[in-house]
Amino acid sequence: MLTVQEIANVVEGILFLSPRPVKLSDIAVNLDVDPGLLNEAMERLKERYADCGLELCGVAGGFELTSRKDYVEHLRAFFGELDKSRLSRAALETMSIIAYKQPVSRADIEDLRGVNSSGAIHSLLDKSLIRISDRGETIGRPFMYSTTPDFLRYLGLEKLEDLPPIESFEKKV
Amino acid sequence: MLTVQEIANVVEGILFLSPRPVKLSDIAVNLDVDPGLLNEAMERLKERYADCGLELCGVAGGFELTSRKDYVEHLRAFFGELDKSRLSRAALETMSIIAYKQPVSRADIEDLRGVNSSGAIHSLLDKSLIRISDRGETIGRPFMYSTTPDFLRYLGLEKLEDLPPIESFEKKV
Amino acid sequence: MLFDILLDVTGFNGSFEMLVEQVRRHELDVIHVKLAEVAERLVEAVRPNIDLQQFTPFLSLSKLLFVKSRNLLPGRDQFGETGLDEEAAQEEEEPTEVRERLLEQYKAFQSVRDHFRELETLNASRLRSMQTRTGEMPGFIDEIVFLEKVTPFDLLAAMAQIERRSREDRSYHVRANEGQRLSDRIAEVFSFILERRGGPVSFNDIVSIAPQKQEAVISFLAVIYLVAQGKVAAHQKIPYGDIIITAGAAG
Repeated sequence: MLTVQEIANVVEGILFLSPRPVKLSDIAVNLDVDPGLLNEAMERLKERYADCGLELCGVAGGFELTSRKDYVEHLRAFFGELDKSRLSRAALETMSIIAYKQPVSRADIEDLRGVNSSGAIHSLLDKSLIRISDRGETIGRPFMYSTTPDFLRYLGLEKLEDLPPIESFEKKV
Repeated sequence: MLTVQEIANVVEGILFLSPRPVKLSDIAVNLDVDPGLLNEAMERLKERYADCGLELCGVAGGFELTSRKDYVEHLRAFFGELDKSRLSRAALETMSIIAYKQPVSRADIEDLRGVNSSGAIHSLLDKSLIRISDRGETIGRPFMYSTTPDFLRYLGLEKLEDLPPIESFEKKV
Repeated sequence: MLFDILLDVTGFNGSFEMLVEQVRRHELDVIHVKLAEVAERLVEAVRPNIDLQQFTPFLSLSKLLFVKSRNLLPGRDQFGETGLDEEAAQEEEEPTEVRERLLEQYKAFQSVRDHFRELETLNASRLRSMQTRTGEMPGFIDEIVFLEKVTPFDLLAAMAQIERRSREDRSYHVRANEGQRLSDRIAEVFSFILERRGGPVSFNDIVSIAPQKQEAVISFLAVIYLVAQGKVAAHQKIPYGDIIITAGAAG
């Protein structure tokens, strides 16, 4: 049997991990805990989250853990700055496709990656690592993307031909 | 100016939202907070997370919030099939050699293991646990492999120096 | 015979046959013999009358070159590993120091591997929100992972991975015995939408938090079926984006 404190800890973990609000009834059923003890545990959690960087919100018949809205500007600023100096995995993948296949359309990139890539393309355009170099000949005359001189500088390359050839990977790894 | 408590709250929000371990230096620079105050704020957070449903872990040179390991069975029960995949023996062995000998070539790894290790290297590269860090000076200019921050995170290590010296394993043999 | 040819080269004085024999018997270290000069002498001797038979010494010369190159590397024995002399190889069967050292190192790495396995297991019980929250991050946190210091090699590795991934079979086959699951799912999805007073309902709401491929596919097929029957309308704003479902046919 779980103690009230243990129940509170498990619920805290569930709320931390869940992308959506969680219903107490779902927790009670799934973990087989007494609803009375669960309510007690929720009271402890509410107290714990009364005044900190996160908020325990009751929404849509459930509970959800979010960052506290008072700090949203600081959080935006932090992640915005981080984004300026870093690449995301999606951006890296998109950049390698553009580097090796340029000029290439967004549809071709998405075909290869298998996921929507508009966010990554925007972020690379913002960083001036890629540019719209042309319009394709296919239906809709899509934008074609190529790398920029900033791209070469970013990777410390003199010219595009200095990129390690793709065949070298299969041969050497 | 943010107070220590406000800094602690902002950091808590950042750690909650960030998909990756966060470096204190990034917080100090991006939010322009005094490193002394930031350290004080971190002490408060460590205390706050000393005994609850979440863990504040120091990994890969930064901090990360995770669920507390004691409750993993309950959390798995609630969320159903979460990815449980582990590295193969071959991949883990290859990763051990790279961790201690980096930068190291595939030939050197295969000399030690006595078997082809290309599959293991592929799978470690795909998981971002290792990266090609350079090309060697020997014949064929082979790729040289090193571990990544994700390697540290995967094993819950703060830095490479936290690995026990290789001699301690030699004695065990 | 060319084997009888007399050599006077750096590091050796005598017949070619003697040279080969002495190296084989470990009486002479081939490292100190200039084989290029030997080759020159042999070529000079062969030039006036070319006869294929006479080329056999070149085979022996090439073996000497091979032995010499091996011996320039540390920890190798003269004939032992070259196959030039099986007898000598058998006499030298004891593992070399290099082998022993490698074996010892390998054993140490096996212990490292076991240690890593323990760390892996321990660390896997700390769950990260990324395992469940994928794709649900607030818009201002760009996309999942932030990388520092990207190199051309990272680009290469990423490209190779994408190509391999795109070659993989991404199709999913619905087997005959899944027909029942599908019709159950159609009923479930439809009643779920009606429960929500006809929607709108997000596709994410009708699958579990971290759906397996099978669950996602069956649920998707159920939605498609309901659309075809004119019972619901589905709308997707951007490719790969969320699908919004409402009761009733599309207007």
